[in-house]
Amino acid sequence: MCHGSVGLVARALEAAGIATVSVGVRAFLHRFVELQVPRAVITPHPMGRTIGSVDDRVTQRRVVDAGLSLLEGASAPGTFVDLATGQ
Amino acid sequence: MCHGSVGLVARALEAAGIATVSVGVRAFLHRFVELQVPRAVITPHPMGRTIGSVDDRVTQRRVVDAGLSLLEGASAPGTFVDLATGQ
Amino acid sequence: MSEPDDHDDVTAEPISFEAFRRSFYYGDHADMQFKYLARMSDEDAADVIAEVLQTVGEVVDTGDVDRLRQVVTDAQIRGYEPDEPAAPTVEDAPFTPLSTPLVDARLALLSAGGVFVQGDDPMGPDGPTQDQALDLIQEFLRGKATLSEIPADTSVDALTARHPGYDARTAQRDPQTVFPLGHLRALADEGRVRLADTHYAFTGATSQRRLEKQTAPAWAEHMAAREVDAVFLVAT
Amino acid sequence: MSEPDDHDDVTAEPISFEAFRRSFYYGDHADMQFKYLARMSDEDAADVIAEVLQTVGEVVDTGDVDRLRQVVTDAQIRGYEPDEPAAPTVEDAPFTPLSTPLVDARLALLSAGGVFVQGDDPMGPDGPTQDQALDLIQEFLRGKATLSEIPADTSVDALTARHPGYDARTAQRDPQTVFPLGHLRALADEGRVRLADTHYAFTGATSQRRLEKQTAPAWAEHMAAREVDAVFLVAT
Repeated sequence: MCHGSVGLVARALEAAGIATVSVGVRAFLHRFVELQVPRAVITPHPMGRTIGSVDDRVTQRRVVDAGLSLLEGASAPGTFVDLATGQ
Repeated sequence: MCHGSVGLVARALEAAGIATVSVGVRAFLHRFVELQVPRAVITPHPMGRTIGSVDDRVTQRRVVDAGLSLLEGASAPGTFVDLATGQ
Repeated sequence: MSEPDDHDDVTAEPISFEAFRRSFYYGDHADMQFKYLARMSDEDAADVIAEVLQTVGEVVDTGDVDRLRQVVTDAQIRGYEPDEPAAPTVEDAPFTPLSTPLVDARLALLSAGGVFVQGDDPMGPDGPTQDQALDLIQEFLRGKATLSEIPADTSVDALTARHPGYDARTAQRDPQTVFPLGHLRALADEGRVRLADTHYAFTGATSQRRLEKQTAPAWAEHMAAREVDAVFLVAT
Repeated sequence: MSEPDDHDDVTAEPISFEAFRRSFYYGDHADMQFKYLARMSDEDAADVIAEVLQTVGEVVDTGDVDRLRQVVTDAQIRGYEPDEPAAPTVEDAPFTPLSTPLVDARLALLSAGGVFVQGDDPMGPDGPTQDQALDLIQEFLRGKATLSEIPADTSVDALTARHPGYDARTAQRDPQTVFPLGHLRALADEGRVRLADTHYAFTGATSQRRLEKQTAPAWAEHMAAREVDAVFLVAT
């Protein structure tokens, strides 16, 4: 649901000339694929802890860093970074 | 099952002139009551961790201390110390 | 009332496993971490529950919460696995390259996690609690999403969250689990990014049609008017 | 083969909740921490499972393993609660006062936790593993208990455990959870107690009748002959 909502918002923003990166969890990766989210970071976390566990500042920061890098680095739509597998 | 077995062994030992203290967990307190275990320490632990959690040396020691004190102090059968409630 | 038979006990009605697993989906045992049990087969749901319980027994001994987290996560992945391999359901893929270096781009954070500033509830001063929100899931799913505005200098401690689709108690414990504003501020201080004055959140459990046709385009227009160059989106 | 009807799916048979909860008792989902689900009502078992899962979601956030342990313990207490208040089922209560001060008494440890010295398996060199023991529960319950002898100076690390009635993996992780020999040795070093040369363990899942009539009296005789004055018993 929420991953679908984020996908729809990402699409609207991109269409309006705003670059986006979307962070989601592995369980809902398929929603990002379905909506052709332009740039996505997939995290290996349980739902509701997309950026990282409660008070786990190190992991949270790593995910945010990955998102910013992808925003800079992606040159084509559908660029997904899966932090679970390190791809 | 095991609390019943300990109760039976405690009874046999007492009958043979050996003083006993039995340590068991709250979930099986009723087995000790049924078998009129002479002296018992009841711990607030999950089954299989009667004395204390894995590597929790402080709690384990406290339970062992309680058992020895009861062995010394009990003057009548059916003396139960419940470490959950501090009785 | 009814005649008891071999399969019927007058004092306690047997329950089906299906009814049990469905009760996690906004039922008697509503649980946002495990609501997907409702959509699994009986057999798979039974195995998931048994595996989590098995892990509970281990973690009580080992204290290894990471292991518990991993099993919960893997179970969710299995629970939400689509019947068929994921494939696009839309035909186009809008894409705007970042127009300027990130350090010069105006970046906004936008989370679907139902985050808002305490005392500034987008549903008003009498907005529902997290528990009440679960009971309102159908209203949320038919409703229109509201955008919470969160000033860039808001303390993370001043934030809270409510969401009928996931367990927002997590975000109440630590908003940065779904709204990493503190991290973005730290990165801005380090000169890595430039932040917009306002950041945003909404409740992702909302009418998808209305979001697509009306709300999301309006938000995009609003942000474009504020010269936002890039948005960091967080799904929950 | 059979004709599918409204309640029948040819690809997957629905399961009853009763079958599910019974599967924790030496069935497909055998789990010594939760085997009591088999003896609860459907409703109570459903509530216990839901409460544990709810706690799992919290503990994944809080890391509070003590809370998980408490919920597991409380659920066991509820699960094993007797139908009627506990009352003696035996008529006498044999009682031997400690004859000498504890510091002079010869104390032996005797655990029902299936502990033994690695390499000295009471069931022989090809004794079953913990997993195999679960499958042998009926044989254990009909069988005669064997006493493992454990010298007083045995290192705790040299011990292991197997038991078809509880999850002996806990005692494999730390034998002192059910066999506090190290603590007793420390107390002996401090001058609080005097230890016997040999300590003991057996597998409490055993024929109760045979234990009562034959085995326990024989053990008592054996220990009396070794001039044991007091025994510290541990149930599991």
